[in-house]
Amino acid sequence: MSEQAETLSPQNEEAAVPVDAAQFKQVLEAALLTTQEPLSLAELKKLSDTPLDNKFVEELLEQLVQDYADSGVELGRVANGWRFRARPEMQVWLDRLNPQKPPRYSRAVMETLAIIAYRQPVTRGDIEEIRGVVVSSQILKTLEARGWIDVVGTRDVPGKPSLFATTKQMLDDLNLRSLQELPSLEEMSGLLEQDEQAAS
Amino acid sequence: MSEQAETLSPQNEEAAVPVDAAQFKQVLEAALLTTQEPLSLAELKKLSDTPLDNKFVEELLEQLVQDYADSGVELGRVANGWRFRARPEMQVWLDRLNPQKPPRYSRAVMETLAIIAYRQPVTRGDIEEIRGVVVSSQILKTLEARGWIDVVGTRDVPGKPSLFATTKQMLDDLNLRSLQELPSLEEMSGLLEQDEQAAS
Amino acid sequence: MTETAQPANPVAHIHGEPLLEMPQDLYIPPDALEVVLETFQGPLDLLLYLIRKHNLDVLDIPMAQLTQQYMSYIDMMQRHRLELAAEYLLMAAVLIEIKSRMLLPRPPKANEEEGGEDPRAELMRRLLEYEQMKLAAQKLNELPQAGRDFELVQVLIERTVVERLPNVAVEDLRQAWLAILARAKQNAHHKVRREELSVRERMTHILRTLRHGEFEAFENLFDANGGIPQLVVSFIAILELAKETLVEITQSETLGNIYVRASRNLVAAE
Repeated sequence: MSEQAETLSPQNEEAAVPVDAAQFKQVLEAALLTTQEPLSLAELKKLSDTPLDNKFVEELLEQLVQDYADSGVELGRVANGWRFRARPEMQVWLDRLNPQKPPRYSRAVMETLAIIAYRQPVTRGDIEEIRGVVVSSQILKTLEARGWIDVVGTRDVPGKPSLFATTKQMLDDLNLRSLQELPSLEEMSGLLEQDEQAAS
Repeated sequence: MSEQAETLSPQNEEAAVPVDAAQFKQVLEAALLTTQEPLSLAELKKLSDTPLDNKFVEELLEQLVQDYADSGVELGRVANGWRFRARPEMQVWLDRLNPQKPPRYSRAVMETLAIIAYRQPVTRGDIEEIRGVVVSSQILKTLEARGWIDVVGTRDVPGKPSLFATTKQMLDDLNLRSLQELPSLEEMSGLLEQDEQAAS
Repeated sequence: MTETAQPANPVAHIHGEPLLEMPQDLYIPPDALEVVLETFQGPLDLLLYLIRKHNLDVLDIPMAQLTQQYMSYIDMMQRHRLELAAEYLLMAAVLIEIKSRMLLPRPPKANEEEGGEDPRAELMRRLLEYEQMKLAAQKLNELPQAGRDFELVQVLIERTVVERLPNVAVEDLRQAWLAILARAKQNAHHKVRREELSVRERMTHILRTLRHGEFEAFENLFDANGGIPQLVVSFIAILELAKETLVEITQSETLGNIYVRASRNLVAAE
């Protein structure tokens, strides 16, 4: 990739066979590209028959760093030696090759969100009454951290419980313009009535 | 690594955001260098937001082949797609870093593989008939574990014996694109040629 | 594994000495014979070796000679009590059978189908096919193999762990709500009221507007551009908020301006 290598010669003058710098650079490159773990200078020197000077190897490594300056990967020095890695900005693209399934919210989180969406503003007590179970603060924190619910006030009863409502961001994230675009409750009660009929 | 990329533009002219060829080449390079398995054209195209023409991607791949012409690794096409490998002439040096070599396969394993490769799909009985000896299950297991053969069906005779065929991975591991690239059988009538020579 | 048995190659090495031919009378260490046996992949392989070694014509095999050669190997193996695969003995029987059939005069036209065929044809076909596959195996083995003859490139990719957030679709909300309704129905004492969602949304909107804690003109809480249904919804929302004591509504004089503000404690919570 670079012609500079030819002009270098190993420090060790008494070496019987002078090391062909260009060729040795290829070997270094192949070794570094086929190994995920960093390779120390000592290990890289094992790739040559001739004993090599650290400086000679380091200069070739610096040349490789330059050779890859415009590429999608970069050669760098870490604690244990030298290694190639994909440039961090490539990750967002490379992730497309192995798309992971997105995680899902638990039923408790989804029901809490539904209650807040349809019955807002509601207190934790309201949610608990509707769900029939205790609502952990973790659930509310999850939804608040996501920016989907916030506290819009407190109810004027003993304990002054916080009133939760959904945010505009929740609408944006669900691709809704307003809460009215949520499936209407009438539709659902229709389903419920169907169930009742089926049950009777 | 190469400046040519800038002058290319994707075939798809109506694309809202024109693909920056130089940047996309970096993404291709990073993807191919970080993945041991070959990447198909379809997979590589997933790396772009814009729908891309095969030819556009192939031209960038050819540029990458050129970019690495003088390096210790090479980009090439095999059965499952494109992938980088260290040049085979580097192996003698790279073995110094990793002294344990994978075991060489026995003649029995290689003959079984050859029969499956050239006569596929074949049953174990077919293989035994050609080799004139019992084929141990260990041999087939060895080849299956390597991912070189698999069962592609059963023959419709009593006992429903499994039909074996070679996989694309076998071709990949031998750096081949298709079964046609296997050494041709015509060259392998050693006995006959010898006889003809002896007879004349 | 051991090298293939080539005609020029010794059958085995004993104490470093190449053993080109099986000595007839000398004592052969069983180890050496085992090597011989292991060298061959089976009876076909052994036959091929004999054919090549004695320069026989595979298209016109002298059966007497080949059978004799083969039998002497088998005898030797058996004399040394080496475990001989059944295939070797079966092949011996096949060879003898072919040999005897060749000695018999061919029945004239008695058996049109088989009668004309050379008894060696099947053996010949099998030998040629096996040899082809044997050579193919050698060629395959000569092809560079990943991991053995070349390394695959794999550069590290450091994946910074980006926290992936669950996707929620409207349908998920619907399902969640349906689940609540279904449960509520089971516990009959819970009454889940059906209510206009737009009123609820408007209530939240008004509460947000009043967050500053100051009085807001009543008319400012209405969006004149929203149409009459919107005005009605806003009005009901304010009444609902007042009912739930979430807002205070004041009017200093009859027909004067009406002002609304969030309940004191509601603002304090901010």
